[in-house]
Amino acid sequence: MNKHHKKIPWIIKYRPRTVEEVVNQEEAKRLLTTWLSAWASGKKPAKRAALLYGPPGVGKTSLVEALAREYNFELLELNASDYRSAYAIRRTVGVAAFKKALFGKGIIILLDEIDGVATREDAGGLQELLKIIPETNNPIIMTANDPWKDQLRPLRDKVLLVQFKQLSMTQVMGVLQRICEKERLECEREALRLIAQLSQGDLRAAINDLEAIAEGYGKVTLALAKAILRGREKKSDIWRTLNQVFYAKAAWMAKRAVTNSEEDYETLMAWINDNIPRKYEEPGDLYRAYDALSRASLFLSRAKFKGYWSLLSYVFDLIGPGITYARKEGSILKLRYSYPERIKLMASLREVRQIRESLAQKLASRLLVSKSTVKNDILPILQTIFRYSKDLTYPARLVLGYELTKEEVKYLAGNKAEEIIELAEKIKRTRRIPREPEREEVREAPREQKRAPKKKKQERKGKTLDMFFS
Amino acid sequence: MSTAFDILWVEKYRPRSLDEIVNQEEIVNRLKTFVKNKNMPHLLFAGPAGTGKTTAAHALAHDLYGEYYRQYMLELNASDERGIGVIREKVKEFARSRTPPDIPFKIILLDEADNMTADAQQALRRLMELYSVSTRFILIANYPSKIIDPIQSRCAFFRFQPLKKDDVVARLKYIADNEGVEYDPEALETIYEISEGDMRKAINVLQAAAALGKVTVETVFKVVGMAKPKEVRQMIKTALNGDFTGARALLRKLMIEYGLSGEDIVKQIHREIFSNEIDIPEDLRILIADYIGEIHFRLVEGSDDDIQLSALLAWMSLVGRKLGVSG
Amino acid sequence: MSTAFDILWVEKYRPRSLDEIVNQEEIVNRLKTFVKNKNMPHLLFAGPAGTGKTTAAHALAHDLYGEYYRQYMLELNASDERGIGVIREKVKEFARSRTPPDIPFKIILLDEADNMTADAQQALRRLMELYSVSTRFILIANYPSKIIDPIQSRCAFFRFQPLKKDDVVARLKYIADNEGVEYDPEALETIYEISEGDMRKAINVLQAAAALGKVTVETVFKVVGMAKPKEVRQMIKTALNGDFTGARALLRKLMIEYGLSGEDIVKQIHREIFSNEIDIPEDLRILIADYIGEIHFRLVEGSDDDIQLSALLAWMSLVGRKLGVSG
Amino acid sequence: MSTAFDILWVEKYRPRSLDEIVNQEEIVNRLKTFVKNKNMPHLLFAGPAGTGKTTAAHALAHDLYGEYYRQYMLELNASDERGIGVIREKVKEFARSRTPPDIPFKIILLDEADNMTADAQQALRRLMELYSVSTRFILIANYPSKIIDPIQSRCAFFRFQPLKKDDVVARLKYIADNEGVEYDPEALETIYEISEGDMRKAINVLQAAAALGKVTVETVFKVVGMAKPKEVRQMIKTALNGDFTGARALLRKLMIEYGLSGEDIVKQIHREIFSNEIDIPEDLRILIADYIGEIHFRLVEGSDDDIQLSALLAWMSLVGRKLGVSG
Amino acid sequence: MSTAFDILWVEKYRPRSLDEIVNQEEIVNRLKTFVKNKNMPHLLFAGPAGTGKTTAAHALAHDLYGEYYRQYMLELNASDERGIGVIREKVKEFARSRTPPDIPFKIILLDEADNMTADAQQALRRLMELYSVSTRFILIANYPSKIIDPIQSRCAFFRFQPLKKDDVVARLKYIADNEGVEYDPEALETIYEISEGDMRKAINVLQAAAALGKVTVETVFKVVGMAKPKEVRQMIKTALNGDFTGARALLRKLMIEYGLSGEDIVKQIHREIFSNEIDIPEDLRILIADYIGEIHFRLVEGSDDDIQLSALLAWMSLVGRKLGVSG
Repeated sequence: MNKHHKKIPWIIKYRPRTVEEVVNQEEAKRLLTTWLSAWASGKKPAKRAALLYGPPGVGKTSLVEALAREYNFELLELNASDYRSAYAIRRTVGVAAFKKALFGKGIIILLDEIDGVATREDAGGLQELLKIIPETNNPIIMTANDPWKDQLRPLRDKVLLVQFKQLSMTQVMGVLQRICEKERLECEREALRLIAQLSQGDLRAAINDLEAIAEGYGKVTLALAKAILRGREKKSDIWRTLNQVFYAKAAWMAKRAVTNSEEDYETLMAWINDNIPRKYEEPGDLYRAYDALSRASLFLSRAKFKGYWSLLSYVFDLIGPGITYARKEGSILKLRYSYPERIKLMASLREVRQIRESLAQKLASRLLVSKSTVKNDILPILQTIFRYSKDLTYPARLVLGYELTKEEVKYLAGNKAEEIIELAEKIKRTRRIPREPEREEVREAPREQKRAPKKKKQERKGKTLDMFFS
Repeated sequence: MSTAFDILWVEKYRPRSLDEIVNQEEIVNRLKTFVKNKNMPHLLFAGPAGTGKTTAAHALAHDLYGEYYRQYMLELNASDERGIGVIREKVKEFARSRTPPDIPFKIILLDEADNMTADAQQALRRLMELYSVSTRFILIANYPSKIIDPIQSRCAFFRFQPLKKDDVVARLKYIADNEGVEYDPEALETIYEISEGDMRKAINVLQAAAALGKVTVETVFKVVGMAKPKEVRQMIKTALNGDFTGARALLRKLMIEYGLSGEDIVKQIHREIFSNEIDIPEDLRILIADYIGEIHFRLVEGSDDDIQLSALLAWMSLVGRKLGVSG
Repeated sequence: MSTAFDILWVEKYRPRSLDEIVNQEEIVNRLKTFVKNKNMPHLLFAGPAGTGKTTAAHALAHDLYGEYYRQYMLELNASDERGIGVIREKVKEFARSRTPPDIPFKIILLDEADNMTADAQQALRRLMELYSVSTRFILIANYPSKIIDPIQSRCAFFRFQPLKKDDVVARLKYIADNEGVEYDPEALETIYEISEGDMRKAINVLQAAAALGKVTVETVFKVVGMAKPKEVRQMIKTALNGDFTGARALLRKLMIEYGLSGEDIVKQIHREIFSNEIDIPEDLRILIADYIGEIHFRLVEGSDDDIQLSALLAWMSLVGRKLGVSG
Repeated sequence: MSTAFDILWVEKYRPRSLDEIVNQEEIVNRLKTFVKNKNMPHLLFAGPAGTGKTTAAHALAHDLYGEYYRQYMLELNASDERGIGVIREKVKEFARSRTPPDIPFKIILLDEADNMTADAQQALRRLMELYSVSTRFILIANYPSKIIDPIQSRCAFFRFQPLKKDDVVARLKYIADNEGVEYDPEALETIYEISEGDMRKAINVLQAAAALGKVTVETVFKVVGMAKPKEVRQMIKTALNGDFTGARALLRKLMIEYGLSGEDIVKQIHREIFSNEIDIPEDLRILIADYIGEIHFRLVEGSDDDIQLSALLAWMSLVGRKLGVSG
Repeated sequence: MSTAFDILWVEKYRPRSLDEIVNQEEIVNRLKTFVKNKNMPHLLFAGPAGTGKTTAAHALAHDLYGEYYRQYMLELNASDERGIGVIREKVKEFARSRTPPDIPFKIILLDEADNMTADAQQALRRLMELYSVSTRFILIANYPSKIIDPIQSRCAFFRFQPLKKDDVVARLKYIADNEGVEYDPEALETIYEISEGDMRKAINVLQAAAALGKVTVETVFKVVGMAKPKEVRQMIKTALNGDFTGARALLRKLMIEYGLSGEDIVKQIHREIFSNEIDIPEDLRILIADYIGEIHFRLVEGSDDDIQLSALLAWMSLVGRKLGVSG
């Protein structure tokens, strides 16, 4: 038994068992504990599902497991290796949501990696989940790396969002240190520092690396770590690549640098894009560099969208030597490379585009125009009304008229958003809203929306009963 | 104004029945005959944006089937639906659905039909034939020349004209009075000029201007200016001053705050370059327009927004500096 | 009511027998020999659209088999039928069907044969061999060069010439008179110009214009979705005078009032550049024709109409100014 | 009458045995050794179209198995047969069939093997291994570089060269005489030029031209759907003289009278630019060849024939004027 | 005789155990520790094609489980169906199957894991944890960056380096000697150059060349379907010297004599442009490469080989003349 136990990978062996042991997620712990104690005391919270999000390896799943133990819940786990089609969700989650636990206070339904629900193979799964959430008698918890994925949009409004932070290097090191002690391993502090640094806050990756070195050599030294972990040196790799491009002595050197780079093409181009002005200064140099990059991007899109992968080679010509030899006039600047803003901003970019999309959808069916007309003609007007109206009750009333979400109001109103939302809530509270508002004006759309939930409810009841009898 | 809700005036004042449509008389009359006869051929509505094509289609359906007409009308948008396959499925299903009590056909409304490829239109033609017993198609297009001949020859053709000044101004007046909005009469004419006969646009501008207070020529222009992100012009100026980094910071702001796509931004730059409000020498304008054409082409081919716009800005700072423009 | 939309004049006035075909004499004579001999090889009809290829094939079949010829002729459209597999099935089945009493073969008419891939044509060649005892193929193509050699070498070749102005105008007159349509004689010539020797197109335009009332030059341009040449020339002249802003205003008018797409307008500019009505120095014409090629290509690739046409006008004003043209 | 169109001369005059093949001597000699040894490895025949690859394969089989060789040879066309699955089935079945009395293997002939995807070729490789005891594969390809390494390394490689002028002309003469066809000797040379060493194409053109009567240079150009080189050269010269309008008139004539597509004409211009019949300074030739590449691409992408060819002529007049050529 | 063509040398000379692998020493040493400890984490093998990744995985399994290791290793290839469903099914089933007697886990080998969709990788990631007690995954990828982070963080990472020239040449020598193949030492170096450190490709080329007789530089280029670099460079130099007609003559020779396709030639020109043998300024290389890319794109879009390559050479002569380059 003991021998066998030893063969369990460390990432499982050392996974946190108690809430205490989950490192550095105090805010997330607080939110989740409050939410779960409500369930435990029999009061269902307003949002009956929670979505835990954050980078990989920061303890999302572990925390749920620990909480379940601590609060005495059963745990039902579904992950990406299970089918999650509409049918599968109905059969598993649908049943569990209305079941009484045999032991303990209830069942936590854990849907791991909800962003991994496949669009085709798991068709309808998310929709099914959306139907179950507002009705469930047991807490549903989901995890995701990227909650801004398009397919998760309808989910976001209906769940408690709990963010998990990236771990700091020191925290990762702390954990590694403890493992070394438990395994009675000889570990150099500098080696642990390197492992932690390269893991970029992914604790699981760090533990894996530690194990990879320890398993092979029985000790963990800086030299060994350096030799073995070269593959993870992403950041230093990109800096080396950039240096080789900007300071190349010959065309082939620059070309080799970009060809051998570990980064995928898009990321590499994002790095170059942001760092050209940190190295070049003369407008002519800048223009030539950007034109080369722009041509490269054109070749890449042709390669990707038309499947002409043989054209990739020209991408490398243009982002390697093409950048190097764009500099003809000025000297090279000494500024340090910066992390590409575009990558940092990707999530918020995706978020804002999605809000725009959902607004377009909402308004298009009401105004009888296409989504692109809404985006290009209507939204700017709405933004003007929301940002510059003399009397903010007016936009507030539009918020109610189109049932806009907070995200959407934020997009339309900018820094006026809070005020408008408050006003809208006040209006909603103080004035009695007629059952069928503005019958004359708003004909089909609102009525459809009103009808829909009723129908859903009936369906669901039927289904629940079926489940009990099957 | 006593209710808690408000909706956009374009929605609030949209004509519901053919009788409420105050312009395009000739078209309305032809459509009314269809209602009277309880029969109609396939229809093709063509004309510029905001001339009431979609509204007319809905009004026609309303008059044929009554208030709950939407259950007898399938609404599709060619640029929203992914491919003819999806359209075929939806049409098939719709054709099978309940028929109206009184009229022997249901209506399929296909907006932006000119955005379909020729192949897709061929397939559409076959759909029109296949379901011609129980359905009628209303196709809506901006550019009738992009509709293939075999479809055109199967449809009764209606060309919607840009609205006349008087019609638009009268409508604006009616709305303003009804909403208790103060206005300078001159301002309404300005709105017409700006909106180029697009009624929807005109009403939108009126509503936004009203939100700022009394509608004057001033506020109208102010609203139009506000509706364009001010960062665009600022970005152009910064670039032409030779400050690439500054211009790019503004570019990023546009993308992140407004969620604009690369094409959106290129179009806006283009619009600004040719507006009179920005002072650029003529030949510079042409040089820029030419490069914009190239960049737009690269964007259409699917390349990266951020990179392509950076290239455009880099080029603008280069020519700006060379020609010593001060934006 | 729907009847008005159902009978197309191109159908109504289509010649039924070879005797009724008034042009392409040499071809008609060769075809008549086949009728006389009650035998014929496979045929390949090539030539521009609307020169009567399909009509000739039907007339030939009519003269061979009599009024109910359609039971002995299988009509296929290469771009309609999905793949050679479908064609193979249909041919097989047709070959098995009843043979005509008097003639030892049936006819398979394959339209748009040049739209088939080379592979499909190879398969077709094998079909032609397989069924050569009991069937004859008539292949119709716009571009004979797209028909593979092994098929060409098996077929008797007929090249259809574009129709002459007099022939087309005479036919239009005949139809108009017969239908009791009023018309300006000038309008018929305009129809010929626009349809470039394509009889089918010419008749369709006539019918569409007639639907609007008297057929005038005005209505003709309206129904074909073209701007009046004078307005296009006006825009060209304005641009060449160096007044870009003015030219662009005219462009917007064309796009909005006539509902013309970018491609429509580019084609019309191209047409006008070569007309006698406009006085452009040869070297300017050269420059413009060259640049139009670039712009048209970008439009085909999906670039934005407004952006590309502005670029064209901007460019025209620049060279106009440089070369000091006064339009 | 119909017989004349049914038997293709390429079939009729195809060599039956290796001895009848009059060119590719080295290859024929190597193949004869296989016959003598009654053994052979897998073979890969590569080279341009019409150099006798398929013919050589058949002749080899004929010499190995005798007149009724076809029962021991399975013929597959990689682009015909849908997918490797079908090929696998057929090969399996064929491998099970009767073996030849004298030779320990049967032959599988796979035409257009370079049209198979890399994945399908991997599967093919496995088939070749599986059945290597009782079968030999002959793969035929235009471009050997498209055959994956593991297959190449299993095959003996034969590269077929384009045929020499004398060989082709002699063969055409032989056939023409045999068929009692009248011809201008010059016409046979023209056929060689046009077919670029492709014997099959050459014979097909001869047959098609013969169908029109005496074979002359004229009729040859007529059947291949090409303009007469003289007329194309005339157009080029006119353009290079700076007479754009004149050149365009000739272009319209080519397009309308000959029914040539834009691509046909571009290819012919390209061909003439390099002929000795036309005297163009090197720098001009360079400029034109570069631009032709651009124009051909635009046509391939679907741009308008007339617009693009006008652009090409415009550009030729432009450089012609600049460089002061007199054509 | 036939045997010589049936056994692929890459198979025959593939190392069976870790001890037989002569390069990638560091990696081999680490893998040997796993064998010694009878334990290992999940592994990710990354690096270019032909550096021995799959071989190493098999050798590792061989050393862990002995000769019949395949029953304890599940191999999933890119060409196998690897949708999410299949992965789920197969892995689950395999995990349930018999465990090896001595080692507490089985191995699942996923080749070309970077070709799996992100969705499939998501499914995989959890499987790796779920079955981690009884199975280990070895993922093989050319581009590790295409493996999603959560999987990377679950694996020990091994980077395979391209093989050194000496290693490859030594191996080729060993095989050639063993097979009794005659060769020029120079030819082996050429093979290394062409295969760019890809051992599998190198051995395949050796075998294919050996099939033609003695392995010489000549035969090597013949079998890979490439022109000799010297000839390509000759063509480039001629063009850059401004002698367009001369360069084109060389091009025709390459196309006809070597039977190279347009893409083959474009790729070779591209390769040579960056070689030291051609003496041109560095920035010119990039300019040319960019244009080559454009030409290459046009070719894959279906434009004509001859026309496009002529355009490329024309353009090169043009810049050569302008810049007074002498190649």
